[in-house]
Order: sequence, then C-alpha cells, then structure tokens
Amino acid sequence: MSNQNIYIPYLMRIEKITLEAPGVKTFRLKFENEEDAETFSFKAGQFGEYSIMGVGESTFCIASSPTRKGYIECTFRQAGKVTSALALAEEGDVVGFRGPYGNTFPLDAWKGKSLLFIAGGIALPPMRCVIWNALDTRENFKDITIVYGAKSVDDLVYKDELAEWRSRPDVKLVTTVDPGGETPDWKGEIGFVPMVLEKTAPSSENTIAIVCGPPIMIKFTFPVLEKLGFTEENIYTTLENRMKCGFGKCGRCNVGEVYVCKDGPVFSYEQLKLLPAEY
Amino acid sequence: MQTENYLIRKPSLEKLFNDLIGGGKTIYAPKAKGDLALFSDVKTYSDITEDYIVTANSAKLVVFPRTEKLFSYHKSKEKTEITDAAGSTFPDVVLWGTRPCDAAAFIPLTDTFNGDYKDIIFNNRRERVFLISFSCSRSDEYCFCTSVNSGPGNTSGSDILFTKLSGGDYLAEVITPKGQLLVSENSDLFETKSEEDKEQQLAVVATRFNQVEIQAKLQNLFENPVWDDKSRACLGCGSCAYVCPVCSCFDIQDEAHGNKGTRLRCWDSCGFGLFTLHTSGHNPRETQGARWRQRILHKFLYVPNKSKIAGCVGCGRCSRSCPADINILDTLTSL
Amino acid sequence: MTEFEPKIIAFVCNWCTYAGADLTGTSRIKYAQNVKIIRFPCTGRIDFMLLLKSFGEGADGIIVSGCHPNDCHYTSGNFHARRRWIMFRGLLDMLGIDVRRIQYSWVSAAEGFKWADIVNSTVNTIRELGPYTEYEKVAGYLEKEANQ
Amino acid sequence: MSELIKKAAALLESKSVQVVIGYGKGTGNRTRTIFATQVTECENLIFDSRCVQNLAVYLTKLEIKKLGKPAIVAPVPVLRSILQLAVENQITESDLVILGITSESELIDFESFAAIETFLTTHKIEIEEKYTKTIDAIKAMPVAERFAYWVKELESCFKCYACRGACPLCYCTRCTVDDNQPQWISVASHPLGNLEWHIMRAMHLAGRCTDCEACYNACPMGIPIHLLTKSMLQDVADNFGSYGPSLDKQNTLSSFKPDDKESFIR
Repeated sequence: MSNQNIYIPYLMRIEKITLEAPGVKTFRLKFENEEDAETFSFKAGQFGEYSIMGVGESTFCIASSPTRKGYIECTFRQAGKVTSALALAEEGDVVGFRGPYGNTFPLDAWKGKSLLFIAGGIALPPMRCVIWNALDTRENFKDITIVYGAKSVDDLVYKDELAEWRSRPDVKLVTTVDPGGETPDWKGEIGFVPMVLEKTAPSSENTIAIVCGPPIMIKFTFPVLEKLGFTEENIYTTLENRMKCGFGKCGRCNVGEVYVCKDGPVFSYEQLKLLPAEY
Repeated sequence: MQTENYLIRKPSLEKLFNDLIGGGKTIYAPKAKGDLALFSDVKTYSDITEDYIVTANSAKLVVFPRTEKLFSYHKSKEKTEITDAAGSTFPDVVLWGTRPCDAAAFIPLTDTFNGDYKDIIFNNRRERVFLISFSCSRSDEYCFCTSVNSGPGNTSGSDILFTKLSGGDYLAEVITPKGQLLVSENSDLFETKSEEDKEQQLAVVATRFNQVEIQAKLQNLFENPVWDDKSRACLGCGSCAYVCPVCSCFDIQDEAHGNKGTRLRCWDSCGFGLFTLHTSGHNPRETQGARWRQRILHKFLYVPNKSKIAGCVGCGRCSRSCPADINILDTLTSL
Repeated sequence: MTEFEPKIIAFVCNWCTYAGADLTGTSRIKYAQNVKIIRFPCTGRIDFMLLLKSFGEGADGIIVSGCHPNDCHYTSGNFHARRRWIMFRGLLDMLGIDVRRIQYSWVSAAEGFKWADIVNSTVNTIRELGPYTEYEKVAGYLEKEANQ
Repeated sequence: MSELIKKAAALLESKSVQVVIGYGKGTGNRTRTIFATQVTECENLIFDSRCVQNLAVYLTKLEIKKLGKPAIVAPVPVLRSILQLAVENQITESDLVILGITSESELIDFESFAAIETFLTTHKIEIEEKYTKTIDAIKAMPVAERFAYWVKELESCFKCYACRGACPLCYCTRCTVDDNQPQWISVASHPLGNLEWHIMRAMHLAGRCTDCEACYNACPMGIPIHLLTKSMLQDVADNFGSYGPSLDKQNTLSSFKPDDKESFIR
C-alpha cells in the first residue's frame, strides 16, 4: 500500500438505491474492479469517503455488515454539497470510495455479553453495521436489544429491517418517535429516546451499550445509562466530526490529542470523558 | 553523518546558483516585494535579496503547495478514468536562503505527511528538495527559535548551511549526504576549512520561554480565560496558518470542467469558522477563542506529546503577518 | 486550421430580449449561430459572477441584454442592472479583462432585427479579437500544470 | 492622550458602556486593539499616527458584541466606516459611543450619526495623487499587459481572507466565497480562483468602500488590492457624481436614477 496515492478512490458502481426516509437514501455499491472486491475488507464501525467526481467527498460510515461480502452499503441524508450530488445519482452510476478508515467496535471483546443499541434518527446506519454483524454471529452474544427513535414515523430508516428485527425472537426492538411525529396506526413508543430508554430499563448486567445519535440525544442518554448501572467503559459511541482526509492529516477532526478519523470514530464513554468537548 | 566544514567565497555563491540553474533546478529564493521578501521562483541571481530576517511566506510551498492536484478524472457514460497525480514529474527544487527555522520546519511537516498513511505526493516533492540555508545575523522581537530547540545557526533540516563570515565569505556546513554530493560536484567552489568561527556571526535570539514548561502548563489549561482574552482582536482570517512553515491542515476539493476535472488539495486553517462546521449547523469550535486555543494547543501540546518536538519553529511569521497584531509569543509567555 | 468560431453566451431577460430573440426566429431573420441563450427573469437578476463563470468555462464573448429603460417588467430591475454594469465594466477594465468581449444591449420584444444585429456584430467583434486565450490560460491552469 | 483615557474611564465608570475599543501598544512599533472593560485598562489607550487599523470592523463581530455596549476610538477613517455601517443599518446610534478623533488628533464628540456626516463633509475621501498616478499608469497599459499585471499581482494571494477579515464592511455572516451550493468561487487558491475572488470582493464593495485601506494593510503578501477599490471609487464619482457615505442616500448599487448615463449599452 505504501507506494500508492492514498487519495485515489476505488470506483464503485451503484447497484441499488433505496429511499429510506424523506431525503435519506441507501446505496449498495459494488467494486468496478474485481480484484479490489476481493482484497477489500473492513470491520464494523469503520467509515469511508464517498465522492462524486467533480463535486467532492463526503464522510459516512459503512452501513452494511462485514459479514455480507461483495458489496458495501452507505446511508446518507441529503444535506450539503456532496450529499446533494449523491442524491441525484442513479443506479448504474459510478461513485468514488476511499476507505475503510478508523477504528472498530471491539466485537471480539464483547463475545458472551449482551448488547444494547441506542440510536436516534440518521444515526442508525453506523449501528446497523454492528447490529447485522452481531446477528450474523448471533451465537457469540446473549440478549440483543435495540432502542431506536426518530422525529417522525416517516423519518425512521431501514423500515423493512426494523420489521425483520421485530419479528425475530432473538432481538428485542423498541422504536419510538418524538411527540407529534406519530401516525394514527403507530404502534411503537412516543417520546424522546432517553426517556424511552429509561422506561424500557434494559439490564446493565454483562451488557455493552452502544449509543449513536445527535449530540443532544447523546447528552441526555449517558446519564440514563449510568442510572441503569452501565459503567463508563461499557458505553460506546461513534463520533462524527467533520472530516476530509480520513487518516489524520487534514486536521479538522482533531479533538485534543486524537484525530476522530484515525483514533476513532469509536470511543468508549470512558475515553470520551478524557477528551475536551470539541465534538 | 558528521557535519563537514568548507569555505565558499562570496563570488562563488553566484556561480553555484548559476550552476544549479544550468543543471535544470528550480530555485526558490527570497525576492523583494515592497517591504517584504517572498520565496519566489528565481531565475537570476541578482533577483535574490539578502535583506530579510525571514520571508513573509514560508518555504513549505515547495513540498505542500497552496493548491495541488491529487488526481484528475475523465468521465464518460461507460467509464470513469482516473489519472494519478503522484505519477507526474515533480521538479527538482533548490530552496536557497531558507533560515534555520525554515529548514527545521521540514521535520514536523514530514512527520505529518508520513506515519501510518504515507503521502507519496508529499514525499515525491520532499525527496526532490535541496535546502541551502543561510544562518541569521539579524533577528527581531518576533523571533523565538531558541525557545523551541532551534537557533540562528541550527543545522537541522538543511542540506547545507551558509554562515556569512566577517570577511564577507561564507562558512559552508555540509550536513547531509545530499549536501556532500553537491559539494563534490562543485568542488572548485568549496575550499576546505576546519576551524569553526561561526557563533560570533550569529544573531542573538533570547530564550523567551521553556517549551517543556509550556507543554506541562497547557495540559490543564483547556478551560481558561486566556484564550478569549488573547484572541479578542482576531479577525478570523487564515494568514497565521498560511504563513506558518509547519501548519499543514488542508481541504480536499473538486474542480470540474464538463466531464473532466481534478481533485485537489488546498490549504485550510483552524482559524476559519467553517473549518469544523458540520452540515447540521453544529460547530465544535464555535468561537474565535476556541480556534486560537486549538492553534496553540496543537502546536505546543498535542504535537510535542506525540513526537517530542513542537509544531512550531519560532520563526514569528504568524505574529508578523497578523493584521490585528495577535502575537503568539505574547500568548505563550502570559500563560 | 478551421476558422475560429466564437463561443458566445447571452444572458437575456425573459420579458424583452428573449421574446425579441423569439421574434427574430419567427420572422425568419438569419443570424449567427454562435450564441447560447440563457434566460433570466430580469437583467437585475444577472449576477456578475455568471459573466465571470462564462469566461472561466471558455466563452469568448458575452451578450447581456434586457428591456429598454422604463420598460422593465419589474419597474426598475434594468435600472439597477445598468448601475451594476457601469461599475462592473469599470472594474474589469482596470483588471485588463477585455470589455470589448461583453456587449450590453436593450432589445425589446418587438426588436427582432435588432437582436440579429446585436448577435451578428458581437460575433464579428469577437471574431476579430480572436479566442480569449489570456483568460483561458488562467482558467485552464490546473489542467496544464501538475505542480502548484 | 490623557483626555482620551479620562473620557474612556469615565464612560466605563458610569457604566454608560461596557467596553472601550481603542488602540494600545502592540509588538515593537505596532499598535494592537484594546478591549477595555475595566477602568484601569483605559490607561493603556494610546493614539498617534501608527493607529491605522480600522476598529469599526469590531462593531459587527459576534465575539465583541457579546461584551456589551461599546465606546469606540474613531479617527476619520473609522468615522467613515461607522457612517457607512449606519447607512447599511448595521449599527444604531444608541448602541455605541463614539470617541471621535480629528485629523489634528483632537477629541470630538458626536451626538448622532448625522453629526458624523456633517463633520465628514469637511473631511471628504480623497484619493492621494500617488494612487491616482498608479491607477492611471495601469489603465494606460495595453489590455493584455494590464491583465498580465494583475494575474501576476494576484498570483501570490493564498486566500487567507485577511482582506475580508480586516474590512469593516465585510460583515456578512456567510460570504459568497464560502458558499458551496453553488460553488461560485474555487476554494483553492490558483490564478482563476484568486482573480474571481478579488473581483467579487471589489464588486461587493462597489459604492460602499470608504477607502480606509484596511484590506491592503492586512494583506500578508502585500498585494495592492486597494487599487481596485480606489479605481472603483473614481468610477463612482465619474458616473454618479460623488462618493462617501450619506445617511439620506442609498448605496450606489442599491439605488438608481432613470437618467443614469453610460456609453456602452446598445
């Protein structure tokens, strides 16, 4: 790898586009070059730089599980310059992908434990990668609980997969929408994620909590987890600072002594507490 | 390697310059522009100015240009083709007239672009750069190289260091094998000289602070009024970062013309509010004070904690160029 | 060598010049085909950056045209535009961007002949001036130079 | 300037203002802006010929606004900027106290923006002869040579935006150059991007610039960008009569006359 230009992306063809929610799309991407597909590997929690030639690069996680080979998936909300251009791409178009970058969720170390996933809004994608990875190696884990909330029913992403998880006996799924975001036939919870979490009151015994969501949700979720008996080293999250390069050079994701792109994006609450609050 | 000392007569400098130009080298040297001296592509020896403490711009531009191609692409309905810019021919550059601080800056700069991920575009450029530095006989109130482990006659980073002697000739300290090669190729210009009488020719730069102490202090200074106080006059421009020989934050941008285009890297600065702004509107570094803190902490805490040396070489450019006279020494010495 | 064909971008207002150009067509008046017309609601809406972008993307000449003074559909859009053009033209001239390459005009919906004349004379002027290589050199910098 | 110090201290003492923005001693022979919030800090205020930074730039900065109501030390160039900011409704009379300083270094009080305007009628913006000569010389070059001159001058620009940061009239919270949908101007610094940036900057100051030269003074690379705005000031005078801010007049490009004259529209 050392003789290669680290800024050159893989060329990926968009195989499938799924509209997840208003403004939110999932791309299934396949390598243009067969060799790349074979040599490429990643782990749960890693991210990449997705690009449209002539527009630029944008950072998001790999939303598919490393246990599903041959393709990667990403889910993004149309918001800025690059995601707006990505949103206009069609099936069959070629996009760029650099990665995988960053550290991973320590799934190996979590063997034999229960997992509690807490996600809000568009933050389910980074979690989905871990969820499927855990479900595909279900025997390694005890209880799996997912608490997922969004602004409204419409804003919930991966609706088919939510249905699938709900129907599985080995997963406990709690979905919630913000007050006012429900529809007449909504059967899930109504309320913000931290409150629903408190109400659900999952056991903290031998359990790892993985939290991902907007800063405000994270802020109110940590105290609830602590109340439920989770210790700092058993709470994990993934940060989303603004990034450009993905490997600790361009400087913008620098928080204290870490580069979120290289030393993160996965941090335990214990590690997070040592960082200045610049994320 | 062991530093070897030679003597080079004043007229031979011009000969050396012309030989290098004749040999196809691109030479960047200080050229006067109004009151400033700027590292510029120089073809004629007489265009070089000697009247400068440091140049206004920094020498990093030869290894880390303000804008450079990472690759170019060509898109068609069937295919997207990428042309790697790392494969292009990079010029053989001689930096002529760098100061010891400029040369020292190449060390942290090279560190940043290497490590786990090696930036071969940077390395390709770096390998082709030859540094002919000149010791400082003058300094001003902005200089503080001696506080960051350097000095007016420091050799690190340079291939050859010239020091003007009292008679007008120059002491040539040859520091690297690359430098030795140049000497052997131009052996008629270099005379053997063993005794070293360099110190008395050098500028006196007082030590203004102890870097290790500063580093220790900064460890617990994240929340402190000093950051807002010292940056109050900040205008939020990027001149401090852009003239800094060590600052290497960058942006990656695409530029398209029809179905062709370029992905390029260009300078960026932590002083800009947009640097860390998320698309959502959330900004981890909301105020100019937080940005100034990042600049200081990065150079004097985060970098030295990792690699022992500071992310600053004490050239004072940032303070000189600041339109609001925000002085880095002033901040550091008031901690 | 084939003869130089000027590339000209025309920024025109919807209410007068665009209709005027339409009339040129329906009246079967022949005119040079070098012009790509971009329709705007009003000349007041034509940002000077668009003119710069045209040169940056390879235009050799530009036409900016709208309603005659006092005829603006929005009362005063063209008056504002006129002031902006006066200032912009002065600045471009100071910078050495050839102001002969930008033709401003008032063409009403009834002036089909005038539109043809504006286009033809602009094409002739640009043909004489030749391709805008000075600007192209500046704009094509990245493609040519790998370094810096 | 003991009178200035006394006055500033009195304003803070009486809590008429929360901060005094003025000049103090800087590095070497330079001056540095002081934001005095305590009476004792006022002792550091100075005023002399070195005090050239345009302090009006701080009146619209978020970080400074947070400090509370300001008094501002305002020599003539700063007064012009204040008046222009007033014309553009960026500041109001009751929100600041002006410690005016005449060209003879005399303190002068201004009860209202209108008083500033009256004062400035005797201190009109005048483009110095050395500049008019340079501008004339540039304009006398053949067009291609002139273009080459500017491309070369602007080549050293690395887009640090110090010119924008130092300009009291560049107060937009989001500058056009920072917009990326669409990307009007390249983020990167190269000949085209630099040219477009400086044209845009000058155009957005057309008819607003008060010729304080803060942009030029701020430029770390010494690019004579003030020649562009000065040349535009001449254009304003030539085409629309006069320049300089006036409370009962809108900005040149925000207004028009049906009989504005030009010679180039067919």
